[in-house]
Order: sequence, then C-alpha cells, then structure tokens
Amino acid sequence: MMLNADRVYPVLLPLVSLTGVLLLWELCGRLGLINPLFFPVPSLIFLAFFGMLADGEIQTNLSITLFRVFVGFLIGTIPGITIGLLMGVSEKTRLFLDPIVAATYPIPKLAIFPLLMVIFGIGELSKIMAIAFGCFFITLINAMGGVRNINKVYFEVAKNYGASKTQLFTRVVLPASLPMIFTGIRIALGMSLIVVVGVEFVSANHGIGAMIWNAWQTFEIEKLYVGIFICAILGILFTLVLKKIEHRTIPWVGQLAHPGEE
Amino acid sequence: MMLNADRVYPVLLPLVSLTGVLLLWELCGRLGLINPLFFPVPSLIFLAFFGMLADGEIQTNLSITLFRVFVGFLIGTIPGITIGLLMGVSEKTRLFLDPIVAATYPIPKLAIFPLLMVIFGIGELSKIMAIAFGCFFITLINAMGGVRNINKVYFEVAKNYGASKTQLFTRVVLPASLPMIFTGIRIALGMSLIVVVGVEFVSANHGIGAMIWNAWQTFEIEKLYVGIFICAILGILFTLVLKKIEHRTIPWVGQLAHPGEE
Amino acid sequence: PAPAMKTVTVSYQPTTANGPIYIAIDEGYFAEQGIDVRLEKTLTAAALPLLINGDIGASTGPVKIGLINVIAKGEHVRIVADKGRLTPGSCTAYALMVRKDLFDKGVVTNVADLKGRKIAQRDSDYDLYRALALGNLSRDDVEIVDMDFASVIPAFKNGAVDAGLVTEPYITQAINNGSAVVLVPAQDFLPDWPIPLYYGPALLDKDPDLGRRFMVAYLKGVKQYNEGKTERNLVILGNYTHLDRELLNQSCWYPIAADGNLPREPIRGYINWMYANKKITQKLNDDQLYDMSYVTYANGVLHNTTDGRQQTT
Amino acid sequence: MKLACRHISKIFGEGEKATRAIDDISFETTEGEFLCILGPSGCGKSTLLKIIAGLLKPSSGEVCYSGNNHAGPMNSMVFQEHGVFPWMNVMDNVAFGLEMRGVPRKERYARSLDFLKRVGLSKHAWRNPHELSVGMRQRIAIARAFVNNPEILLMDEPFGSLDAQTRLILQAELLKIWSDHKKTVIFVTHDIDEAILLGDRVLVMTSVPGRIKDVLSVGIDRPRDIDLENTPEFLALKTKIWNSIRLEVERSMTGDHDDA
Amino acid sequence: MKLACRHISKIFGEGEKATRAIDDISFETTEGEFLCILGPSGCGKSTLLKIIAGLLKPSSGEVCYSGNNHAGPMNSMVFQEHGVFPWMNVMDNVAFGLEMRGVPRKERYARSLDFLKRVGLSKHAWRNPHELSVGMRQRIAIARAFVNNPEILLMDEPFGSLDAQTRLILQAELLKIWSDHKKTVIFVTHDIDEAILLGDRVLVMTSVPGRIKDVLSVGIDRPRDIDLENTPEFLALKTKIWNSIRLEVERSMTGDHDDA
Ligand SMILES: Nc1ncnc2c1ncn2[C@@H]1O[C@H](COP(=O)(O)OP(=O)(O)OP(=O)(O)O)[C@@H](O)[C@H]1O
Ligand SMILES: Nc1ncnc2c1ncn2[C@@H]1O[C@H](COP(=O)(O)OP(=O)(O)OP(=O)(O)O)[C@@H](O)[C@H]1O
Ligand SMILES: [Mg+2]
Ligand SMILES: [Mg+2]
Repeated sequence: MMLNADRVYPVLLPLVSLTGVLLLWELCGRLGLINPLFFPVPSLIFLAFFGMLADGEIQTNLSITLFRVFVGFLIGTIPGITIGLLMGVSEKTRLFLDPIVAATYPIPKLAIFPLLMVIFGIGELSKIMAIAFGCFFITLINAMGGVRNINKVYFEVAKNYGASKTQLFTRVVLPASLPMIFTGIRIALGMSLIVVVGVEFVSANHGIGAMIWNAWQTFEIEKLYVGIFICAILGILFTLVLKKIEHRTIPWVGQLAHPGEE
Repeated sequence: MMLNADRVYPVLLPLVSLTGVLLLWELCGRLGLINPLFFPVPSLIFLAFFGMLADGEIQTNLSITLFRVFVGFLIGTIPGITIGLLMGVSEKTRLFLDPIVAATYPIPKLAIFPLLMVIFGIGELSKIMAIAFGCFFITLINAMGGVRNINKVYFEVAKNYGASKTQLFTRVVLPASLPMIFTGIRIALGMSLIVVVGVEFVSANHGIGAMIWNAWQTFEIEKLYVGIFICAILGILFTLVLKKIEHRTIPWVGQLAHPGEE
Repeated sequence: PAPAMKTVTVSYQPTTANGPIYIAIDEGYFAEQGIDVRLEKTLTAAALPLLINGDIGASTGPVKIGLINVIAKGEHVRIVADKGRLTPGSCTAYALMVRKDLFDKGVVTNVADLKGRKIAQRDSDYDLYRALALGNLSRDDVEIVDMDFASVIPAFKNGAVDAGLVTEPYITQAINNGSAVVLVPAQDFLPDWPIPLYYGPALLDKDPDLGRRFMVAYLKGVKQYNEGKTERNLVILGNYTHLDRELLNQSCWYPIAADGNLPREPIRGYINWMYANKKITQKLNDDQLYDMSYVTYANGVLHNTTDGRQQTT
Repeated sequence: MKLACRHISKIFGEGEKATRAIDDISFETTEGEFLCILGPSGCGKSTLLKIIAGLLKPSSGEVCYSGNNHAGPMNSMVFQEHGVFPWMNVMDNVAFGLEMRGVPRKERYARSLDFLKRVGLSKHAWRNPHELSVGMRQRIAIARAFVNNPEILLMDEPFGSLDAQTRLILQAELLKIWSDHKKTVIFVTHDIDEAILLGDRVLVMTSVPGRIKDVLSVGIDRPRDIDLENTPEFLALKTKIWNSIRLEVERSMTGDHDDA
Repeated sequence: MKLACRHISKIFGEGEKATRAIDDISFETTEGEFLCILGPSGCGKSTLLKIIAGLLKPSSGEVCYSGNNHAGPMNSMVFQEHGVFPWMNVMDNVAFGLEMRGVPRKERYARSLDFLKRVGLSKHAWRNPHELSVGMRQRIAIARAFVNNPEILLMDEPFGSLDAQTRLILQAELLKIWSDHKKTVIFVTHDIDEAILLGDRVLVMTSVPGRIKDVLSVGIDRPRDIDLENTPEFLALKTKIWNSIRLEVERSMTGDHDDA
C-alpha cells in the first residue's frame, strides 16, 4: 500500500490540484460569484484557445516567444552560473564584482528598455538581451550562494590532491553547487517567461506578450487568458523537464528530499 | 601582511571596482566614445542628482518607493518562505502545490496589472501586491530548495528526539535552510526594486519609477540616470545590510566561504 | 446649499492633453461642485477594465477597438464630451515623423517615399492606414515596427526606424534634438479626429447627478484652457506634466470645443473601416457610443451662472 | 522495557538497483538488557538501529515493544554521523531533546550542563559546533542522548572518534546511567573488547546482507574492570567473536576479489 | 623525504573568541618514518595534520621539507571527515588524485580498481557514495590516498569507523605500501595498540592547546604481529603511553568540572 501510494501520489496529487483549481474557478464563474467580464470561466478560455490554435495564431506567436526565451536564457544563464561560481570560489573576485552586481541587478530593464534598443538595436537582440539580463543575475546570485554552502572539507580534499583551478571548478565547485544552481535555473526560467512577455507587451508585433497586448487593446478577455494560460502551461512544462534533469544529475540530493516520510 | 590584506581588501576592492567603473564611463564620455545624448557622463548625473536633492524631488519619490518596496517585500517574503519550507518538508504538500506554483509564477504581473487593479483596487494595494508576488515566488522556490539540501541526519535527529511538526519547522528546517533563504531574499530584494519601478513606470504619479517615466517624457536623460543610480545605490545598500545580518545569523556557513584562502 | 464632497477618480496619462482637468482641479472648479477629483495614472489598457468595474468614474484617450467591443458586449460606457481634437490648421500634437537625415537628403519628402521603409507605431492601424493612404500606400508596402513612444526617439537616433507615428511631447523632443521632422501632421490624415472624455457606470448609473456636476466643472476648465498658454495655465500644466516651461510653451495643446460637443463623422468612418476589415462584428450606432446629456446640462448651467462665477472670483 | 525484532528485512532501492541491507533479523531483549551489536563494515548495523528507532521502515517484519508504554517507548539515538546541529550552540544541542519535550529553559540548561561536565565539554557550552573537533562533536551527541533520559538508548558507534581514555570515562558514565535507571541499551561497536566489557549479550552479524550469525551471552560479573581483558574467559569469548567476524570479513573481502 | 615542523602554533579566531589549538610544536621525521600521533580528543591533532598538508596556515612557525623535491612534496591526506564526493561514483572518488594529475581514464580506473579490491569495495565501484555505509565511505577515502602514491601519507584516524578485522587487513595494506615505497607516514589515531603496532615513533600530545608531551620510540622489530600485544615490552610501552595520556585527559576533564 505504501509502495502504491509512492507511485500514485506523484501523478495523482498534481492532477488533483490543477484540475481542482480549474473546477473551482469554473464553478465560481457558473454560480456568478466572479465577474465574467474580467474572469471568464476556464471552459470558455479553452474554447478560445482551440479557436486560436485553429487559426495558427498561437503557433506563430509561441514559436517566436520560445525562440527568444531559449536564446535569452542561454545567453544569460551560462555566464551567470560561471561568474557566480567564480565569485563564490575566489574571495577577491567576489569583493571586486559583488558591488557591481548589487548595483546593476536592481536596475529595471523595462525602464531602460529604450536604452537597450539604442545599444542592441530594435530587432531581436534587445529583447533577447533583456531576457538574458533577467536570467544572468538570478543564476549568478544562486550559484554564488551554492559555493558558499559547499562543505569546506571538499575544498581541502581537492587542494590536497593537487586540483588545478580549472579542475577545482569543474570537478568540485560546479557539481557541489548543482542543487542551488538548479534552483536558480528554475527561477530564471520563470523569469525569462515573465521578461519576454513584458518586453513583447511593450514593444513587439508578435509573440505571446504581443498577443496579450492585443487582447487588452481589443478587450477580448478570453484571448488575454489564453495568453496567461500559455505562460502557465510553459511554466509547468519547464518545471517538469527541469525536475527530470535534476533527478538524473543530483541523485544524492534527491534522496534527502523526503525526510521522515520513507 | 596577510592579516592586513584580510582587513583592507573587503573595503578596498569594492571601492576600486565601483569607482573604476564610474571613472571608465566618465573617460569614455569625455573622449566622445559614447553618445552623450543617451549615455551622459557620471559627473553630469551627479550634478543632476544634487539638483534634484535640493528640490526635494528625490526625497519624496524615494520615500514613496521605499514604502512600497518594504511593505510589498514583507507581504511577499514571509508567506513565500513559510510555504516554501512547508513544501520542502512535506512531500504531499509539495506534490499538491508545486504545479500551482509552477503555473502561476511565470505569469507576467505587468501583463495582468489591470486585473490586479480590478482585484486589489487602484491605489497602493495593487502596486504593493505586484511587488509581493515578485518576492513570493522567488523566496518560495529558494526556501523549498533549501530544505532539499538539508542533510537527512538532521531530520532523523529531530524525529528521534520527538520534535513536533512546529518544532521541526522552527528549530531544524528553518535554520538549516537559512543559507538558501538568504540567497532568495537577496534576489527578492532586487526584484522588489525592479517591480516597483516597473509598476510606477506605467502607473503612478510618484516614486522613482514615475520619476524615470517623467524623465523619458521630457527626455531629460540625466534625470533618467539619476533614477537608475538610485536603484543601483539601493541595491548596494540592501546587499550590505543583508550581508551583515547573514554574518550574524549563519556563522557556520560564513566560515566555509573562503575555501583554500585562509 | 453646498452638496457634500464626493470623490471621482479619473484615469489619465500626465500629458498636456488633459489640461482642462488639471485646470479645473487647481482652480477649484471641481471643489465648487462638491467634487474631489483623484487622478490615477494608468496604462491605457487598464483604464477600460477599471472604468467598467466602477473603480474610476471617468477616463480619457483616443477611441480604440476595445471600447467598441466593450460597448458591444453591453457595458455602460459612453463618450460624454470632447477633450481635444486634431483640427486642421491647428498646431501638431500627433504626426507621422520621418528621420531628419532622410528628409534633408530628399530621400523621403512625402508619404509615397515611405515605400519599403520601416515605420514605428503601436496599435495605430487605422491611423497608419489613413496616413499611408495619402501616398497611395497600404500596410503591406511598408515594414511596421511595434514600439512604445518613449523608444521612438532612440530608434530615430540610431537609424533603427525611418519613420513613425509620434505624439507630444516626443514630437517637440525629436525636433529639438534634430532626430526627426514632421512629414505629415495628423490633422491632415485624421481631420477632426476626437480624443473624448468617457464616463463609466460609476457616474452613468450610480450617480448621474455627480456626472453632471463633473461636467460643469470640466467645461469651466475647458473654457480657461482655451484661453491658451497663459501664465496661469502654464503653471498648472507644469504641475501635472512635469514638463519644463520651455517645452510646454513649444508643445501643441489640442484645441477643445468650448461646449464639449464633438463631431461624429471621424469615428463613424473608423467603425466602418473596422467592420469592413472584420475587426469588429457589430456596428455601433451613435446612441450606443455617445451620451451628450451631460454637456447639454452643463452648458445650460454655465450660461445661467456666468454672473455667479464672476461674483465668486 | 522489552523490545523484539521479528523477521526484519530491509531492501534499499528498487528493481535492478535494489540492495538487500539486512535479511530476516529476529531477536528479543530482556528487561533492561545491554545488547552489543558487532559486524563487518557495511553489514547493516546502522540500518537495523534506524529501523528500531522508527526512522526507517523495514521492507518486511516488525519491531514490537512491551512495557508500560504502548505507544512505542521513547528512545534516544546517538547517530554514527553525530547529527550535531551547526546552527545551535553546544548547550542547545545537548538540551535539544528536553526542549522538544517542553522542559523550561532554565531547567534544561541545568540538566544539560551536568552532562556537558560528564563528557568534558562544559567549558565549551556556549561555543558553536563548527569550532570544535570531531571528537568533541561526538561527545555533544552523546550528552544529548544521555540527558534525554530515554527508556531505550540506541548507540551507533558512539565512541568511534574518541581517544581510549575519554572513551573509558564515557563507558563508565554509560554503565552508570544504565544501571541506575535500568534502561535497555543497544550498542553498535567495532571494538570487540568494548562489546564484551559493556554487554550482557553480544549479537554478531554476517556480512551484507546482514543476518544474525551468533548471539553470545557474556556472563561476566559486573562491575567489570579493564584488567578483565587478560582473564581467560574474556580471551576465550574475544577469540570466539573474533573468528566469527573474521570469517565474515574474509568472505566479503575475498568475494570481492573474485567478483571483480 | 624528511619533514620538520618548527615552532608551529595555531590560533583560531580573533580577539576575545581566539582559541589556541596547538602551541609551539616542533619535531622532525627521519627518511621514510612511520610516525603515530596520539592525544586526547580536541587537542589539535587534525589541526596539526592540516598544517602539515598545507591546508591551514600556522599562526606562527613553519613546516620544512628536505628531499629531492623543493616545491613541497606531494602528500595525500585521509581526512577525519572522509570528504568523499557525493557527486562522483566510488571509482571516480578513488581515482580523483590520479585524475587531477592527468592520468588517462583507463589507466586510473585500472589502478583504482586494484586498490578498491584491497579495501574490499570493488563490487561497489560504480555505486554512489550516499548508498554506502559510513565505514565503506571511509574505505573509499583510504583507497583514494593509497592509489595516489604520494611521498607523504597523512592519515587522520583513517580506521576509526572500521571493524577490528577490516582494520587489521587495512593496517597490513598500509604497512605494505609504506615498506614497499618507503614513504613517510604521519598517522593520527586514538588507539594506543594501533600506534605501537604501526609506528616507528609515537608522539603524544597534551590536551588543548596541544603541545608535544612525549616522543617515544617503539623499537619493536618488524614485521610486528598482533600477538605482540601480550609481550612485556609492548605492555610496558602501552602502559607508559596510557598513563601519559590519562593524565592529560583527566586534567582536561577535571579542569572542566572546576571551571564550569
Ligand atoms: N574553526 C575553528 N574555530 C575555532 N576553534 C577551532 C576551529 N577548529 C578547531 N578548533 C579548536 O581547535 C582545537 C583542536 O581541534 P582539532 O580538530 O585539531 O582536534 P583533534 O585533536 O583533531 O580532536 P579529535 O580527536 O576530536 O578529532 C579544538 O579545541 C577546537 O575547539
Ligand atoms: N540509501 C541507501 N541506498 C542503497 N543502499 C544503502 C543505503 N543505505 C545503506 N545501504 C546499504 O546497506 C548496507 C548496510 O548499511 P549500513 O549503513 O547499515 O551498514 P553498517 O553496518 O552501519 O556499516 P558501518 O559499520 O560501515 O557503519 C550497505 O551495504 C549499504 O551499501
Ligand atoms: Mg553504520
Ligand atoms: Mg581530529
């Protein structure tokens, strides 16, 4: 029975919670508890969704958005993790770079988006860079925190066995920080969706954000929610994929995940 | 000498890096390497800064922004950490809530800001809630990751010594996750600045974001940069304060921070 | 008897286009009517839901497809007065601009020259359609770049776009920093195009009397606004737009009909165009769009109390 | 308090990766017995102890208690990994069990200080564990279990990181606590001498998957002295256990050579 | 390879919180010596070993080497905390030192497998450390140091978590490696018998702050057998060391009672 529950719960509970939320929403809508003008019921949203799917409206916009997300995510995440780990390892690098990170991170990309356009041009690059910045700082700060959490003895072992700086980095610092790096990646993935839609919302012809903007302009509230649902579904998919990768990459952390429930 | 360096570097290196960036910028400006229309030199920005300080323009806007940031940060962070830890501890809670988190986190608050205003009313609350949402998800995901990193033996000890759920939470899970919680807080603090300025940028009469918006309207580029500088300075201050708190709260992690450099 | 103070929330963008409202606030015209106006800066997209929801009573801005759709769904939102108009022969508050270097070199001197060029715009399909029609061009003849207004000047500067639809104060900025010139002012391709004042259910349904009093104060503001860039008006607009004196003086203030009435032909044309292009499924008639009873009332009151006003001041 | 393990097995993992750690282990303790467990490295001693403590669920079999307490008695475990909390000072670590049971701060500090003295750490009461040596941390874990005054003491190589003299002192403390309060003690050790010196019975396990190989009664009168180690009965017992385990170790180490 | 410690002291922390861990320690090893270090828990043994390994900077004093290598010789340490990397399988952990020195994978796996056999873990070569018992992890750490074939072996209680029989086998392995390659070994242990069985000399430390209390030559011929433990010279040496440390432990434990 215990074993059964172990197998069934991971599939059942997420389904229950997601459909539960949708059903509750539908119910509230049907009972007239929420204003359908602003909160249309899920069934109508799905209807609109399939309509837009048939039009091909979703496909084009989604592919454009996903392209921006992936490129921006990679451009931001890879240097973010690398520099974050370096800052974690070397105190001098950290002392030197941390103030710059602390100062540039909170600058709102939206408010300086016109400047990004001056620097990176109006095409894709400025949008991609806005995403990249969002991911960069998050993964950097989490990777830096990851290094700080590494048990000192691992550094001592590495040093004792003559690890070069590169070896220390690839064989100890990077794998040991993976748990926090993955957390950073999860936050960054969500952030890249938030940023891309934000950027497309204010200045783009195509993409999910532009779709949402158009929905606001025409006040087609179902279309707006279709855009939101797409973000949500992407969020769930990204998280699932990440979990799978995590499960393979850091098994030694996974086993600590169910304290006292075995 | 070693001891000297240990004392001097933490003050010297940040100063060198920050002033270095500013000097380089000034130099590029003076040499005409960057377009002064979009990238005015720091000295001019500081001049504008003091002018606005004398006007009292900065003080009023800053206090409004800071109020929103602190309230929004608290409203978002406290439940974020709590729920994140709970999701980390209890697998069932996690399986149930994680899909909802994964689905709602990537919904861009900017694109649904009109809905937030319908729900929370116009005025401060909708702005504060946008900040709160930003902080909520980040601290939640990091706190959840923090629990996963806890060495299993600590849970076993707690269980063996009869810790109730509350005691497990306050005496083991919370302190053990602090390193990652702090990382989450650092990201959330920056995020709250980004969000507040973004929100004020699109819909507020006052605050640093509105100040930046006005600067774009009037194309007073120095004023725009004053706004950006204020974000940067706040970022540095927040980070410094957080470091101090961290240093007191989690000394056992601090000592692992300088691998091989002792 | 002085009525108790009631609050009306108005959504706005802090531009010169809302001058009459600023004036009516600062001169106490609203207070005279027992109204406390709260200005709420909102995204244009947010104004409509807030209006419908009753969070705000009145709103301003150009007529867009969203308004048509909302009214078509049966929501009680109405155009109640004029609040600025692109009058032929007047100054330019909205224009199709072109990069100065292109213009100076004679590469683009009229609309027809824009063929194949990049044009910045944001949700201005109809405007662009009308503008391009001047050069016998259609959307497909040009490359359209979506962009918010604040980004247009940087885009002109680094040559990212060749032309664009621009409003004040960016027109003045672009001229001042030499990045662009006006190719065609909007009054040439959208003659008499109105930017109206709307009421939502908070005034229309809940408190029409409040709406009427609001209109009285508003029209008094319009009257003073139409006196032009007087010292007093410059001070008041400066308070709300944060624009400096010089820029305010240079920039265009939309002309507004003193009696608040507005021509209906341009919007009819817009609706027909949208219907023809299948952007809307239902043509609204004037009764669904306008409710001019408020200006009628206010005009009556104002004629009766002209003397009274002189007494109080 | 009596304790019985019935047919306990534990398999870690699933499918191909499944490892059987312990296999069909059954034994009973008598009231207030001191039971020592010996066995080769990796044979499943810690696994067994965690199952008895209720921290691991056995794959099959069950642990039963008989005593005045039906809900399962209070046990305190000294973990092989120590499990000293780095975020609490030494005092709070030792007082942890009392805190969990709601003992007021003043009282629990007083009682903890007493045990801190007995393990020789009272000078370090207010320091943080990360500033202490490995052996000192182990003593924190021991004091934490002692002060909790449980019905059953489960000790997983509690003295492994201590020098011989400190170990002697703590063995004496343990015996004193055991005989004063007539607790049941299950004591995992690597040291045969220690097992004979302390235990009423010695349970010897086979190499992995751990089964019970031998259960030997020590049958030497208490108090036992360290000089005992040279008596013939001690040596006979020691040799017997020695050979019993040696076979197991050799089997696993040689098996190792063969398989690889 | 000869090694000399000259007036080494180590103070942890600063100001009020400063703790002197070791104090003015000086000694020299001879070429290929096997030096055992004994001392009460918390006296600074690990600190001393880390200083010798170059992992901690002494507050004063220096470590000198004389040998064919002037840059400081290669040493391999078996850490008291083991330090087995959870993100590498057993094989990669053992081969870590070789990997760092650029030995090709095939070769380093072959050499590591040899040592995995000797510590009885070849069956577990491809498992992950978190699936192993504490003693098995300790053996990984030992194999890692052995396979690295260093000039100096530094071992901090390497056999602390192993049962007596496994310990014997590994002691024999260690002696074999030591005598085959004439390495210098510095070996921290808690077990006096072990120190006498293995060491050329035994260095006894005082309680904290650790100073050198005694340096005793063992002077028993090799190969030494476990039966040696009953010879009079062994017992005499054991008693001597025993008393020497007992005084220290008592001093620190009693001092504790007084201070608190
Ligand atoms: N990071 C540190 N900060 C402060 N004090 C420390 C630190 N590390 C060690 N000490 C102190 O130094 C002394 C020696 O510690 P060390 O770990 O060297 O002892 P040891 O002889 O190895 O003990 P054991 O046998 O228990 O392993 C201890 O009293 C300890 O409290
Ligand atoms: N989480 C796990 N996953 C898979 N196998 C495990 C796990 N934990 C323990 N094992 C296996 O179970 C067996 C017994 O482990 P256990 O820790 O109980 O041994 P032990 O007798 O305590 O050894 P030691 O004396 O070294 O502490 C070992 O072979 C080990 O590989
Ligand atoms: Mg064990
Ligand atoms: Mg030690």
